[in-house]
This record gives sequence, structure tokens and C-alpha cells, in this order.
Amino acid sequence: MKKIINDPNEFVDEMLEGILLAHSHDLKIAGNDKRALVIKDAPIKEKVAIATGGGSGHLPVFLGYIGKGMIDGCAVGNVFASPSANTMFNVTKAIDGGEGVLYIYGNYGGDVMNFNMAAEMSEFEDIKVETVIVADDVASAPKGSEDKRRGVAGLFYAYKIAGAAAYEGKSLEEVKEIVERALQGTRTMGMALSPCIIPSVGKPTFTIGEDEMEIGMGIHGEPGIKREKLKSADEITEELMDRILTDLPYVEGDEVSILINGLGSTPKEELYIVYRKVHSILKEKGIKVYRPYIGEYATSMEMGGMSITLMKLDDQIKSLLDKSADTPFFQQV
Amino acid sequence: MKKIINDPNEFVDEMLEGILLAHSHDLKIAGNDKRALVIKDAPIKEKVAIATGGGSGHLPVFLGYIGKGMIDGCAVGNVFASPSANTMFNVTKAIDGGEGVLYIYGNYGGDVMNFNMAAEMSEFEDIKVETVIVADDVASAPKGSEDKRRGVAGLFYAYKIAGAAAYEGKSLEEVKEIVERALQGTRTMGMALSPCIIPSVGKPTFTIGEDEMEIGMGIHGEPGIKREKLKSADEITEELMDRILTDLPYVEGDEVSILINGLGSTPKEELYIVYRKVHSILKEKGIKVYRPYIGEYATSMEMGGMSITLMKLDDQIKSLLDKSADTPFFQQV
Amino acid sequence: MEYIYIEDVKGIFKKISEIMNENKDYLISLDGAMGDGDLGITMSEGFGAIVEEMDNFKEEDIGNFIAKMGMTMANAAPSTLGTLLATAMMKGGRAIKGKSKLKLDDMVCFGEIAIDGMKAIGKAEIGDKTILDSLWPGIENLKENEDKDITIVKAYKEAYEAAEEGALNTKHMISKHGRAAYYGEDSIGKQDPGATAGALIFKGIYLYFEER
Amino acid sequence: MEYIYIEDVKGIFKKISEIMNENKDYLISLDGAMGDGDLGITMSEGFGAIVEEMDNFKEEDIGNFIAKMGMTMANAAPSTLGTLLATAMMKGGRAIKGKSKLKLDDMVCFGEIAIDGMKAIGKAEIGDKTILDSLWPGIENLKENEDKDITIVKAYKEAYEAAEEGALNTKHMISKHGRAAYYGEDSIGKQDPGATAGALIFKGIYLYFEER
Ligand SMILES: Nc1ncnc2c1ncn2[C@@H]1O[C@H](COP(=O)(O)OP(=O)(O)O)[C@@H](O)[C@H]1O
Ligand SMILES: Nc1ncnc2c1ncn2[C@@H]1O[C@H](COP(=O)(O)OP(=O)(O)O)[C@@H](O)[C@H]1O
Ligand SMILES: [Mg+2]
Ligand SMILES: [Mg+2]
Ligand SMILES: [Mg+2]
Ligand SMILES: [Mg+2]
Repeated sequence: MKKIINDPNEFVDEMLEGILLAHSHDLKIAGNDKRALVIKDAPIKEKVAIATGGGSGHLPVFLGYIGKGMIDGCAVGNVFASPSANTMFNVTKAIDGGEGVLYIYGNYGGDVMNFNMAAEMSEFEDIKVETVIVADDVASAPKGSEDKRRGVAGLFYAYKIAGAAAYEGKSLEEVKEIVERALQGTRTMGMALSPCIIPSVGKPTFTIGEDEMEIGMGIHGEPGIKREKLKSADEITEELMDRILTDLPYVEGDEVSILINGLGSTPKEELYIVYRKVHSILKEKGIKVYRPYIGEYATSMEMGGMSITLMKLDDQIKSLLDKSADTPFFQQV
Repeated sequence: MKKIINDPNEFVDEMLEGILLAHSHDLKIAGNDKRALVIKDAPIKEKVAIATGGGSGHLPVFLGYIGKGMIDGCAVGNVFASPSANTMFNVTKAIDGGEGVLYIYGNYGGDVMNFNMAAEMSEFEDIKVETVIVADDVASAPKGSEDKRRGVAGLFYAYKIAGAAAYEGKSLEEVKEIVERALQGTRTMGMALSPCIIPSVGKPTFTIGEDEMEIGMGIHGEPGIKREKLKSADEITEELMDRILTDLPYVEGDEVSILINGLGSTPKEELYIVYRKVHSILKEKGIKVYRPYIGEYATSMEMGGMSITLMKLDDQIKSLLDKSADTPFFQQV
Repeated sequence: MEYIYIEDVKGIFKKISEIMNENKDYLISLDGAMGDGDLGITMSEGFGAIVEEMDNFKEEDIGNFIAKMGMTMANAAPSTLGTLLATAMMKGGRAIKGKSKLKLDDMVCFGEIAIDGMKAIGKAEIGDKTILDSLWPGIENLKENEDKDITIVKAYKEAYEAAEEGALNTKHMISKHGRAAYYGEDSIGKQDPGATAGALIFKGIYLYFEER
Repeated sequence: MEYIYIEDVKGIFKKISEIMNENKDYLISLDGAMGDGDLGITMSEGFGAIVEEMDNFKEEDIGNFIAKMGMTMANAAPSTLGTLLATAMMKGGRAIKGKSKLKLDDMVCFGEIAIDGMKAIGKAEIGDKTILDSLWPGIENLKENEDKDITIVKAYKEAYEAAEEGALNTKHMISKHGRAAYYGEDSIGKQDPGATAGALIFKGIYLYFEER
């Protein structure tokens, strides 16, 4: 296990210490729950608060998007493991500014159960909570079973849109409605080249041949659609785009934002080679591209591979996407 | 070779196409030299222009820092290979707004020779050119031979400070003087865990044992100071910091900015674990930390490992560091 | 038949914790086949936390005690299985609230309510290849022996055997929940790690009484 | 002795290009030992570009022609060695500007000025374990034969042998420039890739005349 770490069991806590030291002007913990990270000036009054949470190992997902224009707090779990309902509840209490809290998180069993428990605890304390579950991974369940899909890089768009709407002063119901609409038009397909290692486990999450790739693999190594010989960037991109475009479907005249996301060890150079092909496919189909994001937005530590996300735009979503943001891991001027 | 690419020989050109498509509002090429990238509104009048250049494979270095508050143009070479003097000259012509051009680049034989040739060509056309060579890598030559050292992540600070000074309207000589001062107080030490593969070569740049690391390795796989068994993050950090701190030296009462830079496949989580230790070392030594940067600022494609850079601050450098910046790969609000 | 006191409950937790430690790698490998491989870690951490904290609670009420240990489990092991077990302990504990000694029928009552709690939160049914498929046969078996004249050791030996058989049976089932569900038909032939952990819980109870 | 015409120069470039292609992997592995391993690629690309472009220049003046090919090399292979060779061709070419046929002493003149140009830009001396250490003995050898009554084939055969020996001799030297310099004493025992490429250039000239 080639990692720059100390005791594997301290991995998450030491990482959080580092993050809090580096971004002490922007972040703090809620009460004395070290796993409950919130924006420094929480609770922000007269604004819907956005909470998220999930396992560690996906930086900037989840906590990296706490900041102006994005989200207010995050419950931090162990690597690839849900945080506790209690921590989620601590986050909720710390960020609620009186306008209610919107939970936005990825569709994973443990997270769903715990966030549901936290929502119950919060309602018990008269904090209004609504939930939006992100389930953008086309590969993880067929059309018709969209609610079974995993949440992956689409989380970024959900935070961006929700955050911008909340900072515009929209109500909890309105923010929820807008994010849900944005997510209805959001689809992701990914592929993996190499695994990552959970520090406390010490072994790769999966094994894969030196010349193989897996289409549709999940960000924790969940099985994908097929495993095959590594193809060219253009062929891979065509395959992913084909599955994305036909799923919604995205059609001529649509306008979309694009996120080309590196899973961890895939160089930015390669992401741009992929973007080049994405751009040409969309151009050919008469789909307009707006504001592409290219880089590491949702990772799996040192996993190799990438994902492509499309989000369909309307005027409101577009203007929310344009709003500035300033978080420790993401800035938009 | 597990890469998401097409023809290895088209790697750089396809990457550049992707970058130009994605950032068409911010970047353009100079004339019809596809390897000469410049800021969209070049030449910017009444401002010293900053040019850089070097081999590909280090994104965001070099071209990723073209943008407001940073640099104006970049000559792009093949992977790990110098661009041609001609391309550097094309960049120079395209960005000179009448106030002269400052070349800032890393201390590598091929780059030095080619930039010198380009400077001659430029002077021939009455463009004022000054040069600052970045040589921040402590591991690459002993104290006393600072001019033999390689340039690594310190490039980021050089661009940031030079860019901010140029946008403040400082003269070519002033910008040069400020950057040189900043660099005199800048030191980097890195370590590598795993190699990368040059697409057109197809083989790893070096081999290293499954449990080994190399202290001081260069970003193209140049040999470091020693190869040894992988240690803990805290031990590695102590060793790197010790070499950095004693080299300048940085002493009690100093104030520094810190850059923890991932070489490509090292997860951000691990960089923060390193930062945690850097912070505690500096605190103990009475050295103040200002504005840490943590992430991928100068990579070697999928190389594993990281580097630590310290830049000593004075009032002017600090205020220039604080200035906002907006480039495709780096934003500071 | 004998009573079960709070000290027995603590002893049981200790035994389960030991067994989870022993089976850590085994559970990791089972979960690794179709899940994320953390189940061995979460079980050993979850029950470990309970053992560590249980003496801090000066509690006579067994129901309250178990519910509190459920909270501990929820904080220490908030994975799918950890959360399900935490819920089971909290709901089951509330059902036997007020008792400072338990008889076998109390244990059956605890078990049935616990299972209901897990069904409510996890939305799984018997036969979906989950922990329910070992816990349920174990509790059903206990229920059959509830009124018989049988030692507690024997009752739990049989319940454990039933749970163990249930865990083995999951090999023939198709995963419908959690990460394993992504494998669909391909999950046939693989034993469910959660169900295996369920059988180990019964094993812990049985061995505690056996060794008492 | 025979003259060398522009067609010969083109034939020489073609031959060198062939040889660089054949030795691509060998040069990569030499450069890989203490450098970045690209030398095989840059040499094959640099001379490849010259061969591709050379017929576009309707040039009688051999000096001008070689200088222009130097520019082509500079654009196609701007690595350390490519830039050095480009400089060599530009400076050496300028030195024999105006000639449409060359004699051996012109070639010697070209070579000496070319070496001076490389020294000026690269700041290396003979013995620093660089390309100079094969090119220089080759040219010196040529110079010795300059006025002798000897065929051009034989002159270049000997020059090639001297260059080849020079390349082998770099094994005993310590690298002082470029990436290899980081290895210091450890560079002893390893043959310099640039010097090897220098010997291959002489090999190309020799084989061209041999096969003419
Ligand atoms: N909805 C559910 N209801 C009941 N049990 C479930 C459910 N989903 C998963 N399980 C059980 O949980 C086990 C996996 O638990 P765990 O490893 O904690 O999951 P994860 O790591 O995905 O959070 C499965 O083997 C199965 O027995
Ligand atoms: N300053 C110098 N002067 C002359 N030759 C040099 C110098 N530096 C390096 N060389 C030669 O260049 C060779 C390496 O060339 P190359 O692979 O192109 O370098 P890089 O890839 O580092 O740009 C060395 O083997 C050596 O012969
Ligand atoms: Mg898990
Ligand atoms: Mg090179
Ligand atoms: Mg699991
Ligand atoms: Mg080289």
C-alpha cells in the first residue's frame, strides 16, 4: 500500500485536522463533533442551509464544497463509509439559520438510512428538513429504475445549483424543486482503469488486468456494465456519451454543462483529450455546450479513470450555474 | 501503458485542442502556431507581459496559469521536452503590449537554450525581454550551487507574484526584481512514490520498489537524494521540511506561504495529512503560515508523490499573493 | 429455565466482539466479493465500541441498556449493517424496556421487534439475501423452543444452527439491496456477508452461555 | 578527391534518418538510464522532419540549405540535443555559405564551426561527457586526412571509427551537463546517449558514401 499516511486508522481524522488548519478562516466543526464540518459563519441567517455527507476518500466531494455559494455543512464518514446519523444531526443543528435545511447526498444504502434517522431527529427539534438524493450514475441501474442509481459526480452540480439558489434567498421548497429539476436533467457515465486502496483495509478495492478497463464502475469499485480491453480515448468517450445521451435523452437544441471528472490518478491532460471528443460529439448532435468543468471534482483517492456528466440547462439553472462560488476546493469567479 | 489517449504522438496536440475548445473565452493561439498559447485579449496594453514555456505533462504547469492576474502566454513543448525557440518567439510577439516581456521558466538545459535563442530573436525585433529562471528544487544541487537547481512547483509562486505585479502596472525591471526576490526566498523539496509514462515512449520513466520512495526526485524522474523504504507521512514531512528550512534558512519570526503539491496520483486527502505536519513543524519553529495552497499545481502526469514549497513573505510579496487571479486552472477570489 | 441478567448481556456483547474480531478477515473477504469489503472492520469496530463503553452505563434496565448500545453502534459503525443493527437494538431495546432480567420469551420479543425495525428502515424482505435471512430463522427457532423445557444453552445452540443454515442458504438467493444488488443474478453462489455476521451474533450468544 | 553535392547532403540526411530510426530504442534506453529517455524519439523525429521537408527547398547553396535544415531541426526536436544540433547546423551552414559543392576541407570547416557553436550555447567542454566527445574526435580525424590522398569513403570510415571510439570513451567520463549531471560520479560506466547519437551521425555519412 503506497500511501503518504500515518496510522491508517487515523487517516480521516488527520486529514480533517489538516483541512481545518489550512482553511481555518472558512471552516469549523459543529460543537465538538470532529466529523461535523460547517462553514465558518454558520448558521447563516435568512438563507436555506444545505447539508451533505458521505464517506471520506472522494475529495473535493463532499466537504470540499462547503463555502460561499455552495453548501453549509457536511457529515464526514470513514473512508467509503456513511457518517453517523448523529453527526448529520449535529451538522443540521449547526447550520440551520431558521429557513430549514436541505439534505443533498448520494444514493447509497448506509447514507440513506442515516440521513433518514437524522431527519427524524431534526424534525423532533423543529428543524425543517427536506431531502434530495443524487442518483446520476447511468451505469448503476437501467432506465426505469432511476431511483436505484448511485450518486456520483452529479453531486457537484447539485451543490452548485442548490447553493446558488439558497444564496439568492429562495425558500426550502423552491431550492429543493430547482435542484430536483437540475438533477432530472443530469446524467453521468464513468469508467475505471485501476483501483484504490482503503487505508485501513490495505488491499485494492478490486483487481483489473493491465490492459483492461471497466465501463460503468462505481466510485467505490462497484461493478460496472462491462469489462473489456482498454480502448482509445475517442472510443471510450463515444461509448460513454452514447449511453448518456440516449438515457435522458439529450436532443438537438438542448444546452448542457459538462463535467469531465478525474477519479484520482488520471492526468488532466487526458481529461482534455476526452473533452475534445465530447465537444465534437455534441457539436455534431446540435447540442450546445456551456461552461465545461474539467478536473477532479469527485474522486476515489488514487483510482484511475474518469466520468462524464451532462446537466441540461434552462434559463434559471444556467444563471445559477453562473453565480460565483468560493470554497476551499472550488472557486468560480 | 494505461492511459486514456488516442495516438500517443497526438497526445499534446489533442490535449491542446481540448483546452482551446474548453477555454475558448480565455485562450487563443498566436498566429497559426498551435503550440503558442496566449491569453484571449493579448496583447494587453500598458502592462508587462509574462511568458513561460516548457514540456507538456505538468498541468496546470505551464499553460494552465495563462489568465487574469497571472501570465500572458506559454510555449508548449512535447511531453517533458522543451518547446522550440520559434514558438517562444511567436508567444513573445503575440503578448508584448509595448512594456516588454518577462520570461519565467524552469531551469532545464533545453528550455534555457531555446529561451535564450528566442530572446535574441525578440531583441532583434525590438521587443524588450528579461528572464527569470526558476530553480527552487533544493534536492537538485547543494547549497552554493543554487543556479544549477531545477525549477519545480515554485513556478506557481513565480507566476502568481509576477502576474500580480504586472497587473499593478509595474515596469519590466520592477517585476523582474520582485519575482527574483520572491524566488530567493522560495524552496521546494519533493518525493516520489511511483513513475509516470511518456505516451510516445510507453515505458515508465523509472522503476521503484513496491515499498520504496525516493526523496528529492525530479518531476521528470531525475534522480533524487536517496531511495529508501516508504516512511510515514509525518517522517517524510519532517525530512523534507528539515532540508527546506535549513537551506534558506527560514527562521523564527519569518512568515511564509506554503504549497503542498500533488505530483499526479497522490490523493488530496494525503496532501492534507502532510499539511497537518508542516503546520505543526512551523508552529513549533515560530514561523508564521499564511495562505497555504494544497492541491495539484505542478504535476508529472500520473506520477505518485508530492512536494512542499515555502515562499518567504514580505509586505509587498504578501499583498501581491493576495491579489485575485482567474485562469482556466487556477482561481483565487 | 434460567434468567438472563444485565451481566449476561454484557458477557454476550464481549463474546460477539471477540468473534467478530476473529472473523474480521473472513467478513472482509465476503463483503469484498460484491460489496466494499468493510463489513469485517465495521462489525469489529461496532461491537468493540460497545464493549469499550458498556461499563460506563450504570443501567439496571436491560432494554434501556441495549438501546443505548444501539446508539453506540450507530456512532461507531454507521455503515449499512451497523445502522441496521443499531436500529435493531434501539427498537428491540425499547420493546423490553423496564426489565432487569429476561426470559427466553423476552429475547424472542426483542428479536422480533428488532427484525421489524430493520425491515422498516431497510425495506428488505426475508429472502432478499440480507442479514434478515440468518437472524430470522434464528429467532423463529428460538420461538419454537420458547415454552419447551430446554436449557438456555441448548436453545441458543439450536438457534445458532438455524441462523448458520440461514446464512448458508443465502448462497441460493439473489441480492436485492445494497451494493451487492448491482450483481443481480451473478450474486447467486455467494454467501451474504451480512447474513454471515447475523449467524456470528447467534454464535456469540450461544458460546457465551456454553462457556458461562 | 571527390566533391560533395547537394544531392549527397540530402542522401546523407536520409541515411542518418534511417539509422536514427533503427537505433531509436537503443537511444531511448541509453537516455533512459540517466535522462528522460526521449533522445531516441527526438533524433528520429528531428532527422525525419528534415527528410520530409528537404525537397521543398530549391536551394543550390549547401551552406544555406544546411542552415535551413537546422531551423527545421530546431522546430521539430527542441530538446537539448535537438537544439544543439540545430545550432550546429545553423552556425556550420553559415560558415560554408555560398558553396554548391564541398570538399573534405569544407566539411572539416563546417564541423569545427559547428562544434564551436555548440560549445557557445551549451557551455560544455570536451571531456564533459556530451555529444562533443564523439563529434570532436570524428572531425579531428577527418582533419588529419584532409590533405591526404584518400577516398571519401575511407576518410569517413576512419572518422566514424574515431567518433565511435569517442562515444565508447564517454563511459569513463563524469556527466557535467543536462539531467545526467545529477548522477555525478554514478554516471561513470554509462555511455552518453548524445555522444552515441553523434557517432551515429558519422556512421550515416560513412554508409551513405559507402553505398553511393
Ligand atoms: N436494505 C437492507 N436491509 C437489510 N440488510 C441489508 C440491506 N442492505 C444491505 N444489507 C445487509 O448489509 C450487508 C452489507 O453491509 P455493509 O458492508 O455495512 O454495507 P455498506 O458497506 O455498503 O454500507 C449485506 O451483506 C446485507 O446483509
Ligand atoms: N550543455 C550541453 N552541451 C553539450 N551537450 C549536452 C549538454 N547537455 C546535454 N548534452 C547532450 O545532450 C544529451 C541529452 O540530450 P536530450 O535527451 O535531448 O536532453 P533532454 O531530454 O534533457 O532535453 C546528453 O547525452 C549529452 O550528450
Ligand atoms: Mg461500507
Ligand atoms: Mg527531453
Ligand atoms: Mg460493506
Ligand atoms: Mg533526453
